[in-house]
Amino acid sequence: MLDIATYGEFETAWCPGCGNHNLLKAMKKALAARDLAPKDLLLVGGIGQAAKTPQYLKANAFCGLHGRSLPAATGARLANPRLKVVVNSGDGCHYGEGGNHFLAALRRNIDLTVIVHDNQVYGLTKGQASPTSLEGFVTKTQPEGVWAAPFQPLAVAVLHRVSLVARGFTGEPDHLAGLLEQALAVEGLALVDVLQPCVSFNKINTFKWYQERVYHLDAGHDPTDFAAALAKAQEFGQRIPLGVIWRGDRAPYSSHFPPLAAGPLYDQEVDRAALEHVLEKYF
Amino acid sequence: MLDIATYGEFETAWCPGCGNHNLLKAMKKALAARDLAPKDLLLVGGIGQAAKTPQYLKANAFCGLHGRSLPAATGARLANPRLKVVVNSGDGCHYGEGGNHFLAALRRNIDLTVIVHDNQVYGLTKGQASPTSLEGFVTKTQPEGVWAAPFQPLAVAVLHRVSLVARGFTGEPDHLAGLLEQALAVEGLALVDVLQPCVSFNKINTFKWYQERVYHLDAGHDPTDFAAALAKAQEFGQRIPLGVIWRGDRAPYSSHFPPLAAGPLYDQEVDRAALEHVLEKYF
Amino acid sequence: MAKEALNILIGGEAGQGLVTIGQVLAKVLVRAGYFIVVTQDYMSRVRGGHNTYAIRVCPQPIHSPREGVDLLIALDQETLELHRGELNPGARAIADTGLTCAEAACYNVDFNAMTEGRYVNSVALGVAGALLGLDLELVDAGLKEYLGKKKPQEILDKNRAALEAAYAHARQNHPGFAPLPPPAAPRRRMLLNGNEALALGALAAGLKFLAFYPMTPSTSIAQTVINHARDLGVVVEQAEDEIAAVNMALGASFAGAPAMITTSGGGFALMAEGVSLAGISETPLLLAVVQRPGPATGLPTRTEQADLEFVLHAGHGEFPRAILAPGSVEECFHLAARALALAEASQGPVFILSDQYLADSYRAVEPFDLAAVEVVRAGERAIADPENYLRYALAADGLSPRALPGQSAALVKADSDEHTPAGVITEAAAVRLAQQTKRLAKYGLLLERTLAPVFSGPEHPDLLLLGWGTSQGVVAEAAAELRARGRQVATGHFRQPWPLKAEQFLPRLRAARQVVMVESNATGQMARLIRRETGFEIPRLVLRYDGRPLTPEYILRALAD
Amino acid sequence: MAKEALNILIGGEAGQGLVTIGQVLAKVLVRAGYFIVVTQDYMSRVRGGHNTYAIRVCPQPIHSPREGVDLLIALDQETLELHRGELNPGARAIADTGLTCAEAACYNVDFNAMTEGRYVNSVALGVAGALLGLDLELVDAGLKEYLGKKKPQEILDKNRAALEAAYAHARQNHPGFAPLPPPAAPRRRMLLNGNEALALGALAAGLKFLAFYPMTPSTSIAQTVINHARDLGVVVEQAEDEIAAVNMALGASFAGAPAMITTSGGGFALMAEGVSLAGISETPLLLAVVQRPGPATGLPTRTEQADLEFVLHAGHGEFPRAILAPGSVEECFHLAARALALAEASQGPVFILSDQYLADSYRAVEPFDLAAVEVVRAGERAIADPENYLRYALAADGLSPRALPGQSAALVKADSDEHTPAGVITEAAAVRLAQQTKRLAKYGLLLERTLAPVFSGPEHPDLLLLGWGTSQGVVAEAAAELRARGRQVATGHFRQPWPLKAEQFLPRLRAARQVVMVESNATGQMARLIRRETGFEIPRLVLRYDGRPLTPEYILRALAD
Ligand SMILES: Cc1ncc(C[n+]2csc(CCOP(=O)(O)OP(=O)(O)O)c2C)c(N)n1
Ligand SMILES: Cc1ncc(C[n+]2csc(CCOP(=O)(O)OP(=O)(O)O)c2C)c(N)n1
Ligand code: SF4
Ligand code: SF4
Ligand SMILES: [Mg+2]
Ligand SMILES: [Mg+2]
Repeated sequence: MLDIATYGEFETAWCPGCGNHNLLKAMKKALAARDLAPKDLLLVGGIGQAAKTPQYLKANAFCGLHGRSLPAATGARLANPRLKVVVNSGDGCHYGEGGNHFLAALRRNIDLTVIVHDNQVYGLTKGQASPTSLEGFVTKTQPEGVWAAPFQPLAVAVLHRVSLVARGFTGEPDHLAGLLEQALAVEGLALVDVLQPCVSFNKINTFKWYQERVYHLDAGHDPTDFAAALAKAQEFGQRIPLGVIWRGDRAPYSSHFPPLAAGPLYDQEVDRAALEHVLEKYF
Repeated sequence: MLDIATYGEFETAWCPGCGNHNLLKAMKKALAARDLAPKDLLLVGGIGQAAKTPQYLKANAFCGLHGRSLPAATGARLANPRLKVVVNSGDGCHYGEGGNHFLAALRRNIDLTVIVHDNQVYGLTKGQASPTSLEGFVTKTQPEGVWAAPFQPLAVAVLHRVSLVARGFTGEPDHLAGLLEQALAVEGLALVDVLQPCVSFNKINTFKWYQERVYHLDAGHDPTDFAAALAKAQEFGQRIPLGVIWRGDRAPYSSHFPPLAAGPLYDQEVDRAALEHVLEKYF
Repeated sequence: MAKEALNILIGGEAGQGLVTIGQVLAKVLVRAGYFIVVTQDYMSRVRGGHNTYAIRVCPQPIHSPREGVDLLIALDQETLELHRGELNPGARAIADTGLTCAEAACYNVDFNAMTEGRYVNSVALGVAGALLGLDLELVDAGLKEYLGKKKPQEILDKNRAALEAAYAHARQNHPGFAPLPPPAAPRRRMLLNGNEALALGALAAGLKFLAFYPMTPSTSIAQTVINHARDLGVVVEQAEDEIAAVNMALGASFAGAPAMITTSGGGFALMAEGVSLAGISETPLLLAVVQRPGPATGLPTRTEQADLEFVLHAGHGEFPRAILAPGSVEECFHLAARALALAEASQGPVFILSDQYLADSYRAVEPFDLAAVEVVRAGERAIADPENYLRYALAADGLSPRALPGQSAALVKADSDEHTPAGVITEAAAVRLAQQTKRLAKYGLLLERTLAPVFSGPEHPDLLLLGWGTSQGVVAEAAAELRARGRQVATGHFRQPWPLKAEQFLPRLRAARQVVMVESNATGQMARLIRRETGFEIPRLVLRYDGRPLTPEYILRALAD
Repeated sequence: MAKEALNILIGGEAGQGLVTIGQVLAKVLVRAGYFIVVTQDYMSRVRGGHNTYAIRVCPQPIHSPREGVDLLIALDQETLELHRGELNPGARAIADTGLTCAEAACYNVDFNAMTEGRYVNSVALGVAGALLGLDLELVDAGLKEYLGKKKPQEILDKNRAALEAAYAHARQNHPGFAPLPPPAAPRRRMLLNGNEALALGALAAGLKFLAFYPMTPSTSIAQTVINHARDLGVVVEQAEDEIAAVNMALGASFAGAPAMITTSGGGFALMAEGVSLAGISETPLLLAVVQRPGPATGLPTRTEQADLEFVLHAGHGEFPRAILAPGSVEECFHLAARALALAEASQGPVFILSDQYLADSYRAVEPFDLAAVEVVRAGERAIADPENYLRYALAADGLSPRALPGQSAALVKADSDEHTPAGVITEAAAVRLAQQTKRLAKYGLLLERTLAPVFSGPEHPDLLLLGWGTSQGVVAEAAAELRARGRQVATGHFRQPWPLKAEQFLPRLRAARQVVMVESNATGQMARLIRRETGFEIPRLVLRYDGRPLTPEYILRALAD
């Protein structure tokens, strides 16, 4: 167990009161509990408020494009199996711009810890609807309210039987840290969708709104029971379950690539004999 | 009821024996049954073998980019509410390159008839795995078999409660025509995923393979029962259900746009008084 | 530099309300008959950090920001520290008593005392209004209007009380600040920024469909259209991503709705394939690209002009396009309207290239002459022989008849593959050749309609200062300064970087003793383009690429080097 | 044109097996010691239509296809109709008895009789082998090898029997076709097309990661890497789309795997944002873009060189890049290897620009000198002071030390936003300026290493024929023809269109009486680029944009106009 100070302390650009502050704290706790040294950790983000998270932790980081954190993380993971790759981005980044990569990542069950800061709104661009905004959600940009149905990330993830699907809440940072710790322990894809109130732009799904609705999944919920998990994954209304919703047993994607058994690709020299053998086939 | 000759007869570029031939016939039958005149019909396709379909029907057509048929169709539908917009593309186009648009279209419940020619392979580019290829499916490009889990389009569509979700099979063209007719009758998004054997590149999921597995949903299945529909939508193994899996009652997306009540946008002049009134606000 | 003009700088953290102060002040100044140029400098965050809102104000027309500060409204200590060095002689800083304000120039007001510490912005506004010599009624009305939409009457009253107390206080303890000279002949003018004007121009020309994905600094174009969508019958859709946005707009345009997308460089990068589709399918499309500094996410809220070459060449394959680059808020309006019409006329993609500086720069704008705006009518409505209609019939000028699907019996097939005149896929070499030649012929139409650069000053100057797009005003003011110093200076403003018609500008370039191109980028893209098209090498460039807007001072310093 | 060379054209429907015949014949010819140039012309469909596989064969080295047909192997009637007009004097057509073959030149063989109507391709191969005077053993072995991987022994035997029967039959009824002259000194050469060579070049240089989305005509690069991935320890991933592909490759490269993507114009259009990210994050990336005619889907299986300007400017913002454009199959190998190393050396995006013609063109290739290939080693492995490591430390040459994450205690932060030397987001103008200046300094390194165009022929020619990329051989052969006619002709081949170093070519351009640029596009993009960079206007262009490859004859006809 490392000291959480390992990951440093940085000034953030987040609003006071933003759920991201607690999320960051929970992350540090979970990383420390999992003994993940900064050197072995790669944090990947897209663009958005959530995606600034890797800026605020001492670790390796690849802060890429809006919506494209998952492919970048996938590439890094498939190039160096020793890195623990953790992805932080928002609901817009993961489920909007990056929706296709989200689906593909689920299908692959690629070994990533995917943390979605789900504030049901576009924070950094100042308050447009996001894919998880509820129907009727009014913004400056959607003055008559959102007409599309919210995306159901957890249910879609369960459907594709990734390694772990969970929901956390920044209002319960210790519980969240526990979830993240479990997610970090998993091989394959672990999705943690975190209810993260945006105090500046989401005046509906506030801290209080979530608090009134969340409850903890208890021992009565078996996360390996697919039907139960699929049902819980869809629950988002008067009651919202927190906890590990689903645990799957598909192999992590990286396990299929023979070269990765030999460690990071950067350590693997070109095998001249093999190359000559390959060229021989063309004569 | 129109004559199916209304839609013309064209030479196709499809392989002999390809499931697409029957799909095209079924489409003509369904269109004729729905009395849809070519002039009022807009066919939209992406790129792929499936996406050539609009080339083979007398109607308006917008043959756009690989994976981008849904946004183009959405734009056209939101510009002219009198057009019946039908989208034909492959599993690669809709669920691969276009996956994000597929999700967004479901969320919107945009008024489109979406026909997916699902051959579980990339046909036009000669046999790479597609998002619906089954695990272990071997191709030249995936010589060790597909490692990702297949995408579950029907279940995801049911989850988001679009207007209609159905599965057809080109081996049963009359049944398929009936499904398409029902899909065309729907307002909102109707998704018809059609098992369409690719005789050239899919030697696993052949006509025979499908034939041995398909069965018809009967009166015992209530397509308005969400749980039943979600379960049926996931069934794809020894048995594969054909028929209407789900019927939802969300409003079609176009119904939310006031200007569309007045007909096609091209008929709507700029309201000079309104414009002056708008400019007045800036003084 | 012009004596009568004054620079007001409001600084503080994001979320402290400096935009409120700035917006109200700007509105009041315009209503009072002044000319203004606003420059907004903000960080990519929602709260905290350090943002500024600068208003240059003058009784005479002005066209660019200037460096230096005459009136500093500091909402926090950091503002005082950061902008201390910019204070002009005679400048005053307004700050709360809580802030340490060492300068003699500083005018400390006890914000808290005046307003229970709550309506600080109204206090600042009151003090500023008084110092500038603005009419209290006007300031009162401006604040009320701004807050009025969102706040209850009680809050409005409290704000008004705070404002009036502050105004009175400042009048009494007049801190020796010379008020603004009175404006010339007060006229009714609009307060508009570049993005608002761009949106309004497109709307005036008949925009009916907009698809977008939020991206600073383009979002306010979409927001402006949204604000008026109901009144003007426009369909607006926030897309799931930029690829969807451009393809939706193409679908809508194909179906007859004059259509636009709005984005910035990174979002535009995702639209390149769609632009190419507009090219081969010959679908009209207006693309408003509001530049910010790259590469990639770069400086998301700052300004740059580094996407000219990208926009000019975006999309695979070859097809004609036009690029318009407004130099003022007025031009944003007029060029957007023109661009929408040009897209329809050329059946293809047309760009408006702006940038964050102009996007967010408020100005006093003369009322538009709506009668002069060409309203777009999509497609040809009377197809002679609909049975035999050919969407891509060959035509020497490149313009095939554009029918709209469903509008007549003519069936319309648009195609991304190479196609026959009927719009059916072909692989025949001869048909390809004919269709590609036809499409490229539209370059002629675009060239014919290309807007000449605007030159001013002597034909044979000592120095010809060139710029394109948003730098127009800055270049003009820099030239004016140089002229005031006795130099023979002319200016040239490229408001349509593409296509370029050499005869419209080459003689002027040749006639100057020295030619300098001013660009907000690091490599001189416009200069390079001119050389490509004419062989003329512009020997000297003034470039800025730190994300901050060009200023006349910056240009003069660079020239002095 | 060279007398000893022969053009073989195999035509038929997709799916009839013409590629099998072509591939086996090509292999046999190369093994027999001949030089070949293959041109593949196929439709965007899987069955039916009309495709051809053309082999130009010669005992001496050759570098381009030629028009005309000497030996036509027609698998269907359409082939006979379509290519009738192309037959050279003395040509022969081989066709089944079922096909009407009016010409005297026609040699009808009863394919069915010989093979139960099943192994038609083996019959055609047998006849062709006999007519060309190829050794039966070699042909037998070639066929067996080709089919061997997929077919059971029984089928192999039947094919062999059919082949031998046909060979014997053709020997007996010799239809008066002069066999190939014997090859010079037979040497072991490889049979490779452009895409295979490109893949092998990258692999030889240490490629460790490839992400791609299928797209003709680029897919066979990825396929070649896949075929050898297990043997060479390469991670290959078929991405969900091109955006994913480029971002995966960037992630992998950041983590230390020399990485490549493969695509064509339309797929590349989706990668522009990723290219920009490579620029600001300073991540090495090799992008192999195999061109086909656009705009949009265009002619998906044909050839064009119209994406040069797009690739040069793709991505928002400004950052250095290099573009290499191979002119032969050998150059595909060498430039791919060089490009991978250059990406690492410059910490940014480097392009290989090829096209369908070269991608699918098989040639006889001399064995590669693997010892001469620079093997890429990613990153700096010994970071002096890891605690204080700065990924983006300022450096005059633009090259900050590149550590790899996890490889040492140095923590590596890569960033898409503008950043400090430590890789942390910044909005400071001075830091931005320094970082952008640093990045752009890498242009110097690229310029220093840029490959000079290859000139041949007299210094002061009457005519200088220029080309870039894949047209090298065609231009060379056109020049040879002109020289044979007594003209003073030189050629110049731009194998690296960017960056351009004027001193490497401008003197040669100036020294020629006439300069002509040959390009497979409609607007003369390379000529335009040369003018942009040097002011030199190339007065005459030979352009082809019907999707078909350039030929020496095409050039000569155009010059004669
Ligand atoms: C290609 C592209 N499109 C748009 C943007 C602008 N953009 C930045 S962040 C963001 C949305 C952020 O929302 P979310 O992902 O939910 O993160 P949050 O700020 O709410 O944490 C957008 C649209 C961008 N940077 N790049
Ligand atoms: C942007 C882009 N990427 C890739 C391609 C190449 N491409 C054409 S069709 C296709 C896949 C076709 O598969 P599917 O959609 O399943 O249709 P099918 O041919 O099987 O009917 C691909 C990858 C393209 N045209 N455009
Ligand atoms: S805008 Fe919302 S999400 Fe962003 S930092 Fe502020 S509170 Fe948090
Ligand atoms: S390749 Fe497959 S999908 Fe395409 S036409 Fe042939 S059989 Fe049909
Ligand atoms: Mg969000
Ligand atoms: Mg398919």
